[in-house]
Amino acid sequence: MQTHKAKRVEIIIEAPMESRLTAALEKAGVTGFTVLPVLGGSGRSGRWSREGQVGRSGMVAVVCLIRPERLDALLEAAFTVVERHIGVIGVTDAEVLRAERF
Amino acid sequence: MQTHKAKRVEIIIEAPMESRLTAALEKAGVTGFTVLPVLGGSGRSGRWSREGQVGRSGMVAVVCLIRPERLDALLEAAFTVVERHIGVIGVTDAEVLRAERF
Amino acid sequence: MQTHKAKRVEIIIEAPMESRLTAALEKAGVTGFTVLPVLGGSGRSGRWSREGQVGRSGMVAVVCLIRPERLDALLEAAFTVVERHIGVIGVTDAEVLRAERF
Amino acid sequence: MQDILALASANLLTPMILCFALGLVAALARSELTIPEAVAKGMSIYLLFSIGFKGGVSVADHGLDARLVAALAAGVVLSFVIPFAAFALLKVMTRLSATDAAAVAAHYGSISIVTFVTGSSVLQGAGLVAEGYMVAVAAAMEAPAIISALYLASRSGGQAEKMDADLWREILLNGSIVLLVGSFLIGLVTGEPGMARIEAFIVAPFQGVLCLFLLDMGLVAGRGMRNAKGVLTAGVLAFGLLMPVVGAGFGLAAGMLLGLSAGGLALMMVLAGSASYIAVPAAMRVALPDANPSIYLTLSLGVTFPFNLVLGIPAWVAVAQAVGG
Amino acid sequence: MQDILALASANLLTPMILCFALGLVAALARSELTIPEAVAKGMSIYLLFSIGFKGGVSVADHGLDARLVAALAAGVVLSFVIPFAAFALLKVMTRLSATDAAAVAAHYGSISIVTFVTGSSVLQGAGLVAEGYMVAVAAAMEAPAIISALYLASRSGGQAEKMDADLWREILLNGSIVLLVGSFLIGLVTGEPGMARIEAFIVAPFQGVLCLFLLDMGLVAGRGMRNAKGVLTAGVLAFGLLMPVVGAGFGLAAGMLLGLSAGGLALMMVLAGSASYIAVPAAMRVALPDANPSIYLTLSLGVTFPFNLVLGIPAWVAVAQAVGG
Amino acid sequence: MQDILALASANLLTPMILCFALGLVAALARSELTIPEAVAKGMSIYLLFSIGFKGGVSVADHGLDARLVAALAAGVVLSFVIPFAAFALLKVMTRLSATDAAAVAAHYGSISIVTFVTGSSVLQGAGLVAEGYMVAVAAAMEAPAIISALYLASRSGGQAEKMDADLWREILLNGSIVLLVGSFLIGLVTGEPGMARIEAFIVAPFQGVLCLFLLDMGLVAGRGMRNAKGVLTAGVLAFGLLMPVVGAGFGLAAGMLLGLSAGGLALMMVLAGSASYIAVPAAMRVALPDANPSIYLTLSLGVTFPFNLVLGIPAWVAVAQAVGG
Ligand SMILES: Nc1ncnc2c1ncn2[C@@H]1O[C@H](COP(=O)(O)O)[C@@H](O)[C@H]1O
Ligand SMILES: Nc1ncnc2c1ncn2[C@@H]1O[C@H](COP(=O)(O)O)[C@@H](O)[C@H]1O
Ligand SMILES: Nc1ncnc2c1ncn2[C@@H]1O[C@H](COP(=O)(O)O)[C@@H](O)[C@H]1O
Ligand code: NA
Ligand code: NA
Ligand code: NA
Repeated sequence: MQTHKAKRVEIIIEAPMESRLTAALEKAGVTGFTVLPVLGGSGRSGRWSREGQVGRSGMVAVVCLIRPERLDALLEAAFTVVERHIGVIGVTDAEVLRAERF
Repeated sequence: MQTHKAKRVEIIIEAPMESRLTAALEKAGVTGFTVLPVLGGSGRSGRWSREGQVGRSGMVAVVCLIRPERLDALLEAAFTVVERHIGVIGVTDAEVLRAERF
Repeated sequence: MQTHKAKRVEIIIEAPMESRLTAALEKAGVTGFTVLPVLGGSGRSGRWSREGQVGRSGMVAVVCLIRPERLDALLEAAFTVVERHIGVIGVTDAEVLRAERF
Repeated sequence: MQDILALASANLLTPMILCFALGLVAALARSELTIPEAVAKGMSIYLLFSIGFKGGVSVADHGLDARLVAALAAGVVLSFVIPFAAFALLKVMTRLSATDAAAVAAHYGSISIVTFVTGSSVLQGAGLVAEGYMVAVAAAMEAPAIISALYLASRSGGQAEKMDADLWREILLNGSIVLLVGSFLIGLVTGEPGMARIEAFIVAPFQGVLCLFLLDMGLVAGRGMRNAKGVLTAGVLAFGLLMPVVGAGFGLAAGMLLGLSAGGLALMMVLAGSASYIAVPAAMRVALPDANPSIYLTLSLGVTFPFNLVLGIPAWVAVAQAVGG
Repeated sequence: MQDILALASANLLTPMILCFALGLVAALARSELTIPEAVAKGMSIYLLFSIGFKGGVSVADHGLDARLVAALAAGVVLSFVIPFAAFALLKVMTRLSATDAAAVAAHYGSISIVTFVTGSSVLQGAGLVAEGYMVAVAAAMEAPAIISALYLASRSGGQAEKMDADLWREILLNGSIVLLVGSFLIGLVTGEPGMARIEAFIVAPFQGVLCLFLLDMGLVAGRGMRNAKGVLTAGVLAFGLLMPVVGAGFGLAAGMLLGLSAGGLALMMVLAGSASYIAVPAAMRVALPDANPSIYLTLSLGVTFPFNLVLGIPAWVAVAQAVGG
Repeated sequence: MQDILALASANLLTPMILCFALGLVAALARSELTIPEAVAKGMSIYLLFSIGFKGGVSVADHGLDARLVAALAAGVVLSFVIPFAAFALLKVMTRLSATDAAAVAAHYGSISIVTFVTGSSVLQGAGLVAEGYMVAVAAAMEAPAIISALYLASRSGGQAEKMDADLWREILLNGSIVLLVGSFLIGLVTGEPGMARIEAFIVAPFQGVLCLFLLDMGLVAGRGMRNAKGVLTAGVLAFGLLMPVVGAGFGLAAGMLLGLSAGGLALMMVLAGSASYIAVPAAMRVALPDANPSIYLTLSLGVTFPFNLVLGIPAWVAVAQAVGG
């Protein structure tokens, strides 16, 4: 089938920052994203798991498929939010069907 | 380690369509897939989150690793199911261990 | 923005093996990973879903972003754990911001 | 009229309605208060199980009423017929596309089980007893409306997916139908001795659980309202307030034909006047994917559900008392 | 015999058994009814806590029985020994590989705590009182069978992973052992005054929660049956029906040697005759990954659990009443 | 003193404290026992709703006390002031950075609602009755401390994010404030008749639910301790044990000025002496991201919470009884 080049960006971020991140993405013109739950992880700030938490906490993963030419705008927007917070941003080459959606 | 070329397909689809999608995948000869929960997202049909729902609803992400030569069959099968529904399909180049499994 | 080459490794594994896998990753010098929940899936050992289980069971997905030169060490470590168990390992090329973190 | 107002204000100041209001206000103010999905689903399972079981025990106690079958049939007919009335009203009052109108119509032909549960609890507060088999009638009214709606959509050129066996199974064996009918039968078989064993669990805490559940319903309805800006034109809104009255009218007629008690009459009005927001939306996503879910969810959950909770139920109870046995 | 049948039919028509049946039927009919995982786990924590606490309070009331230690030792021995009997039977009755047979054997040496909980509740209905420390015996019987099974597997050339410290900790400190033993000790320490504080929570709603939990067990068992087509040969099925009787026989012998009361005797049979489906499967995935989980899960959850629920428990109770004190 | 010890040991052997201890031990021994997040959140919603509602009903019963407003104001002032004391102590006792010290100070100015709930339940056991509006005071004390902490951090050159409208809304409308205040108002409006409807749900099972909830708190605190090796220097640890006493002292002074009853006095000490671990940590992650969460979580959840549960609460109750009405 006909596919189109795109980028897949995956941002892992603290749950209390989720709404700030998605607001920044929307402002940067990102047309779509999906939020996935995260059970736990490990990084420079150590190991954590959802079981070691009370209240609203932990992290989420935000996945965006976007046109390659929009990548930079997205990364700028995302980076401003995550800059001082723990978390990671990874980018992969991807292909999508129905390019008109992105 | 020895790795083999593969494709990673990620399909985000409404939960009530999940069983139809996986049935179509199985019919198209897809030998394996994994279903991940989704907390929320945004797209052409607006923002939604699991918290704004009653009953069985929301979306799921279905991830398949397959041999490159089977990609087209998979995309045809998946597309027939998602065509008229909201959701996205993204494809990435990948590599897998143990090619005999795919 | 400035990005750096990395590898994204995704390991889908039985939940009772999770702590063994992450211990092996840490031993192999992997500096970060994220664990995502899995709802169900299908593979050589058949179809399963979280709903068909009692007790702690099912599978999880472990995602690691690492420098390309560390991939082999990671795969060796992961493979030792998953070898005799059901599950899959997929690797994708990726790019990350803030290379000093990986 | 005065009676209705007195009952409405008595009803308004119950913990249940106030919990719903709390949830609504919290969501509109964008509080992060949430009830975990699993807990909300657990509470709904509890409420369905409890109401079904109590219905079954009550039928076991009073003997099988000859009207049970007639009431079931009436419920099925109401569920088939009401969507046509809703569709006609929508065509007159709104500019919704045929597909959207058909999808909305399906919701109003089907029922809201939480409205039914709340209605039962208001009845109890008013000292009325309804026929135990009304829970079976509720189950029978869930699905038929879907067929009418798909017929309406395809007649108007809408693209309904063909109803495959899977979809039928999903609709007819959806969780709430199975749980209601199943627990009704269990109550019927085990009767009072069964009730004695589990009464402390399913009777005493019932109203308290309903409070927390309505808190969650308020949160969900409020979030829906927030996300649905622009969806609700004045016409659509007016439909959401008028249609429950029309539906309750159908229910009243059917209930009087059946010769139900005042309690049963009130519940029949509650059922016919309520709109689904669980079973039908899921079915519509599969069968009428082009219909806009924001419209039908906002209408049924954000307009009709609160209307019924606050004004509808006390009104129907008052009417039933005035008219019925 | 007549007594057994009378008790079985009385038992069959309790809300508990009917809830299990409802779940089974719903799953086999592929209804989408589900109980969220978190809610099911929450209910199991409630049931374990409640039964452990009540056991502890009962020991606190009646004073520490000298037979407690003997009963614990007997439980450990049974759990070690029964897998050998199960393995021998499997070799005779089925064509399972040594690894699969060893994994199945581990399940039957260990216990099903839900079967135990249901058994306690049936005892209570029959007016029997068991020794409070039977919950400690239940905890003691969870793990030893795993060791026997790994021995059997490696003796037959199967590839058992070596038992590392982590695995030992996981098995011995698994959730249900910790919760049972912990709440037993809490009950023992706080006694009647502690009970007075939390009785309304852990006693009154117990049977109702058990109903909903068994509904979920029925759903899970039914889904397991559906996914396991082809796994169950006639021989394997026969084993799943025979082995609980054999196990209960071991339990009866041990209980009589210990001089337990009729209630304690019945519970000892229930424990020995039941098969694990939580702790042991997880341990087997780690320690015997080559064993096919469909076989042991289907057998223990889809065959032996329903058998015990419907026929086993009432039979063991009747036998215990005939034989015991 | 003897009274305090007697009360402490009576308190120590309640099912509640023992459940907390069980969770702590299980987590430290790395048992895989866990309570699903959704269930724990469900229980906390239940506890908050119940305590808020009971407070409201009690105010409805006794009439609006003129001291309500004064008590609210006192709570707000305490929450503003205590962080300054905490910050000064931290500077003297530890080597934490200004940012870390400010973040910790915020937690101690705010409150732990579970400590408050447990305190209420201990009061009840001791036959004391507190002013119903203390739950409103609890809600009022959640947020002000955050402002003081951000002021402290920025004064010391720390990089506090600017407090945008979103953050304000998140803090002031966080789940527990909304639920406490909301259910308090619902209790106030519906009074005894409302209570009669839902008493079986919110009163009888309360202590039992609290037990299971504290089991989870023990598990979480224990896991936090395990992950926090190296974070706790002797100075930091000493602060975590001293600060609740200092805070309770502030509470005692405020309560005596207000002329609260002995019960109210005890609760004021409990509030002022407790440290937040839900609302404040989330706010700190947003507003002071450079502060190390391990420090403030370990202190508040792993040191001060258990201290208050085991020693603090009984001590404050004894002091309040000695000093108060
Ligand atoms: N290399 C990585 N690969 C995948 N996830 C990571 C990685 N590094 C960090 N994370 C995730 O981001 C969280 C915070 O990371 P950090 O800021 O390094 O403490 C971790 O708990 C992980 O969930
Ligand atoms: N560009 C995208 N990247 C990632 N997920 C997307 C994207 N677009 C849509 N989605 C997901 O698909 C759902 C439906 O999208 P849509 O059909 O555009 O409304 C959204 O709620 C998202 O969860
Ligand atoms: N090709 C695949 N793509 C994605 N996930 C897979 C694939 N194969 C297996 N899996 C996942 O791994 C689990 C075990 O696979 P298996 O060992 O093949 O039975 C499945 O239940 C899936 O969740
Ligand atoms: Na209706
Ligand atoms: Na056994
Ligand atoms: Na404080």
